[in-house]
Order: sequence, then structure tokens, then C-alpha cells
Amino acid sequence: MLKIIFAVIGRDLKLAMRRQADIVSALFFFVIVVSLFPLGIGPEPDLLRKLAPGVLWVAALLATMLSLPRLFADDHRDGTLEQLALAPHPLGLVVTGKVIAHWLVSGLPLALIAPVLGVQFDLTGDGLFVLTAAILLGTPALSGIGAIGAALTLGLRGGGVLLSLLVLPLYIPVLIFGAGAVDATVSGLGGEGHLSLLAAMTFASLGFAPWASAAALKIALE
Amino acid sequence: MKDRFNLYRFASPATFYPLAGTLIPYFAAIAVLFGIAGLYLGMLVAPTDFQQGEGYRIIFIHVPASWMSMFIYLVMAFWAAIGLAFNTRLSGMMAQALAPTGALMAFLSLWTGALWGKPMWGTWWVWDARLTSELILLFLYIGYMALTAAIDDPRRADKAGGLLLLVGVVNIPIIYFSVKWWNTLHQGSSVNLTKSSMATTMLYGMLLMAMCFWMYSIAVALMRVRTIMLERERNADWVKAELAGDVQ
Amino acid sequence: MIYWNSFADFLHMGGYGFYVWGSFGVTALIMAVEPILVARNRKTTIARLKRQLRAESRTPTE
Amino acid sequence: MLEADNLECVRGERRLFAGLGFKLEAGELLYLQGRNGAGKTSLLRMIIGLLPPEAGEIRWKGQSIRRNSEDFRADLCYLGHLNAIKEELTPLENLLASAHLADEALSEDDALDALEQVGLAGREDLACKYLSQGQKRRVALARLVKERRPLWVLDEPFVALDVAAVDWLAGIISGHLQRGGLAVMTTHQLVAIPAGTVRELKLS
Repeated sequence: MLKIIFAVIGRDLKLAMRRQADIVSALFFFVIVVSLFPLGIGPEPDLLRKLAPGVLWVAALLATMLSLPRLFADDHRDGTLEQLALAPHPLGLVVTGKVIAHWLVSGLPLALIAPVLGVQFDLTGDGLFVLTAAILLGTPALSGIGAIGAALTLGLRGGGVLLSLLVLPLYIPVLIFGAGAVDATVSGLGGEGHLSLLAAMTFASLGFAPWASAAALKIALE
Repeated sequence: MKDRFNLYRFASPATFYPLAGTLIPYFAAIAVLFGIAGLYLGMLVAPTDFQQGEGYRIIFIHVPASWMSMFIYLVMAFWAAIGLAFNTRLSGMMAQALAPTGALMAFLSLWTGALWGKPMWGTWWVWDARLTSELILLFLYIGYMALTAAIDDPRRADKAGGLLLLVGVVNIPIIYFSVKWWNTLHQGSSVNLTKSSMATTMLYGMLLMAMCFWMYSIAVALMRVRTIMLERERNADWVKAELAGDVQ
Repeated sequence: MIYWNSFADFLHMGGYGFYVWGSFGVTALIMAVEPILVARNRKTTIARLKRQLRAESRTPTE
Repeated sequence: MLEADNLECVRGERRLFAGLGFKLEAGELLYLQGRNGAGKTSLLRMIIGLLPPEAGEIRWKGQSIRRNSEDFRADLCYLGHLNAIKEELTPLENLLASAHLADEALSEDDALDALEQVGLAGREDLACKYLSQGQKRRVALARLVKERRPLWVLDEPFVALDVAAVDWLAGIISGHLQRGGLAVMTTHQLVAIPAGTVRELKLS
């Protein structure tokens, strides 16, 4: 069971490494969107500190959306998705591997660069730490839920826009608790509760989403 | 076994189509009757609310519309589950027929909520848990309709849409509680069947209006599903026979 | 039995007329327009299917 | 080994075929024929279990392939009209990755050997995007060289191959049949397969 998951992760990571431009451009998108906000709303540190969690999280959602349409589309186009679906394993495990690989190349880099951007928004020690932890804990859920949307819109006209329409509403809980964790920490309430809820959502979506995505992929492959 | 047989019989479009045709006028008539009774009680008889003045009367459509918007989504998810489990053709058509009505109910709930909020809270929109969840529900309806519209093969559309509905149903409580936690500005639930804070006439008026909305939704959905059936089954003999006759 | 003293009172709704009638008006509009749209859609669909049926019966395919 | 009963296929609103059945034993090859749009590819997708039939059942070793799908897929090798190779990977990596994902043991030596047989010696380490269309197809076909799973399902395997390659592939398929394998394939050109019993199924 773990073998197939690791096999898929290994393959997808290798592919991503051969196509680093994609990872880098999603990351730069994140950086640029976050950096534009202070230009739009003014440089007052108090205001920026207040907006930081929300801005960073919304930008993280959008950056994730950017890479989602290709999660299955490339494999679909060249026929490897059929081969994956025909492998003698449950398709859900294959999708689990793909979701984890997607997180490693899209979510993890966001978490790594988030502290730097947090500094731009005048966040301090604790806030930065919790921001990173929240993005680290929450982005796997984004990859998981996003996989369902990517599978449902596979091969459709205007799939990218449709994907955002389907997936963004489902991202709301992650956004609320992700940004809430930083807010609570900055205001001195402590963000542990939020972080544990985020972790719960991530585990729930990693358990549930791959199987829903697998069902959607089977529908798309009929 | 016998029930099962009947279920399958009614799940066949050829049987359901004429049945729906007969039922529509009844549902429409009942909706009108309930509507008249509800409006009479709510608008003419019910006394004013001492806290909210006459503005509270918006409740007679706001609450039924909100209920229906949630209820219709649940019914669609129910049909989706049936469709995915038993591969019945009718279920996907029912879900698709209900979606626009559900979306309109969600819109009405938001619209009346805004018109209620302005005099009560002094603002058209507050980011409170229920309004926000209702807005997200509207997004979910729109997402469902956009997804099914984007897929050309009706069966794939049914299955993919059904899956989306089930994912949505799992997520709605999570979304609702997260939004509720995020902001609890709204007044507490004003309807409680055991111990109501409302005058009885108000409660009855509201329940009558809810029945009216319910019957209305069924009637419109049945009308829509009949069209979808003709369209989908256009090569079936019963549709050809139907079209050869003088259909309205 | 009836709560209102006059029709003008009823329309005025204790100062909330705009909000109350705005809500009821839009609801009534939607509930009137939706069935009309559904019925019209049904008519055009039937007309189109009839045309298709006629075209098919004239030129038997395959 | 492989049986189909009373299959019905509806695509969109067209019924492509109904009441279709066949039986295939070890060492036998089934040619699916029919003009474009007759449902050859749909039937292939039913046989590999991706498309559920409207009615009827397909059985492998007496078990429904939909119920025992993982056992069935462990015995199945499918080659579609898409190459199922990754442009970014080299031919060698492609072969190893697809074997790995299908849970097959394929040593690097075997993979290199297979690539040599399809005439890609010396290009093992070149990313597939630098290969020509014909070479990419041959990377896909190289999978068959060391393939020992009993059921092969091939969608137009001879398309866009030169004469020598057609002969070579026919040899590979007969070797498979001689080992007691089964094969189902669609094709426009009838290619003589030297070994095994050839059955034909015409879809009209």
C-alpha cells in the first residue's frame, strides 16, 4: 500500500524537478500577490499586521489553484492516467500519492517562503512561527480538496475557471482557521486550537478526498 | 420486494413523465392555497413584533426561502446518492431540475436577508454566519450548475454533478460551523418548535409560507424535469409517441 | 381579526414598507417569472424535438 | 479465460452495440473490426474495465472483472492509442516507472534490452520530448517485450509503424500467444500473426 504511494510520489516529484519553471512561477505568483497588497492599502504597520494572515492565506489559495488544473490533466493527455487507473491497486492510493506530491511541490514552498513575506507585513516572532505552521498544516487540505475539483473538471472546456468555482467555496474552512490561527496568536489568545483544527481538516481531507477524486477520475475516464 | 419493484417502476422516465404531468397542477394549486393562507395570517392578522416593528414580516419569506435553499440541496444530494448507488437515470434528472430553484431560493434568502438587515442592523450586509453560509450555498449551487452544463455527455454530467453534491453535503456542516465560529453576530435561532419565542399566529403564518414554498419548488422542479426527460430520452419510443401527439 | 386599521397603514408597514415590499415584490417576481421561463423552455424544446423527429422520419439514417 | 456476455454499449444517446458476446481461451487472439464509430474503442475500454457496460458482464477466469477488478488488473496489460509515456522522462525511466507503478519487477538490464530491441539503443538517456513520433511509439511498444501478464489489450498497435516494426511486433504478439497468453486488439490492417488461434469479431 505504501509502496504504490511512494512510487507515485517519486514519479511526480521527478517530473516536477524536470519542469521547475512551474513550481517557481506559482511561488512567484504568491510572492507578487502578497507584495501588491501593501501598495494597494498603504504602509501603516498596524493595518498591515492585521491584514497579513488573510492576505497570505488568500494568496496561498490562489497560488494553489494555479497548479491544480495540471494535477491530472497532463497524465490524462498522454495516456498515463489510464495506465495508473489500470494498475493493480485502488486508484485512491494512486491519487493519495499524487496529492502528496502536489503538496510537496506547491504547498511546502509556500510555507517555506511565508515567513519572509510575513516580515514584510511586520509580523513578529510568534506570529511568523504560527503563520508558517498554519500554512504547513493547512495546505495539504488544499491539495486534497483541490484534487476532487481537478478530477471533476478533467478534460472540460474552461476547466480552470470552473475548477476555481467548485473548489474555492470548499476552501473556506481552511482559510478561516488558517488565518484565525495567526490572528489569535497576534492578539495573544494562542493559536493552538486553530492549528489542531487545521491538522484535523488536513487528515480528514487526505483520508477522504483521494477516494472522491478517484471516483471522479473513473467517471472522467469512462 | 414489492416496494422495490414499485420504486424501479416509478424511476423509469416513461412512467414518471405522465405521473409528473398529472401532479403538477395539484402541487401548484396547493402552493397557491398555502400561499394565500400564509399571507393572510402573516400579513393581515399577525400583530406587530414589539422589538422589530413591522419589518419582521420579511421573516415570512426569508425563513421559508432559507429553509428551502438548504432542503433542496439535501434533496439533490439524496438523488445524487441514489443515482450513484443504483445508476438510475431519473435521479440525475431530478437533481438537475431542482438546482435552479434551489439557487433562486438561496438568492431570495440573501436578498430578503439584506432587506431585513438594513433596518434591523443598519447595514445591507453583515458577515454573520448564516448569511455567509447562505452565500456559500449559492456558490455551491452555481458550481453544480456550471459543472453539469460544462459536461456534454448527460450521464457523465449526472455522475460528476452527483459526486460534487455529495462532497458539498459533507462540507456544508464544516463550512457552517467554521463560519459560525468565525462570527456570531446573528440573533439566535428564532424558531424553536418546542418553545417558541414567536407569537403563534406568526409561527403558523411562517409554516404555511414554508409549505407554499415547498409545494412551489416541487411543482417547478417537476415541470423542469419533464422537459429534461424529453430532451434526454428523445430517441426512446415513448418520447416519440409523446411528440407525435399534441403535447403542451 | 385583521390587524391593520387602513390600507395605507398596510402599505406603510410601520415605516418598513420599502424593505417589506422590496422583499415580497422580488419574491413574487421570481416566483412568477421562473415558471414562465420553465414553460417557455419546455415549449422551445418540444418544438425543436418535433423538428428533429420530422427530419429523421423524412431521411431515414443509416 | 476471458468471456463476455450480452454486452450493450450506449454512448451519448446512440446504442453502439447490444447482445455482444465472445469467449477467448489461452493462446488465442481476438481481432476487433468495424468501421470508425462502430464501438471498437468502447468495447476495448469495457474489456479493460474503464467503461461499465450498459448491460451484460465480462468475466476473467470466471470472475466478473468489475467485482474482482484488482486481480483482473494484475493480469492485464493495456496499450492505448496514446503512448502513455512522459515527455520529460527518458525512455529508460519511462519503462521502469510504468513497470514500477504496475507492480511489476523489471530490471534495468531487461529494460535496456527491450529498448535495444525496438531500435532505441543509444537513446536511453535522452528525454522523450527529443524523440520523433515514431520513436515515442516504439518506447511505448517496448513495454511489451518483457511483459508477462497474460492478457494484452492493444488499441491499433500497428498504426504508424514501418514494415520491419510491424513484423517485429507481430513476432512479439505471437511469442505472447505461444506462452499461453491472450490478446485482444483493434486494427485496420490485418497483420498475420504466425502463432496462436485468431478469432475475429466484426462490429457493424
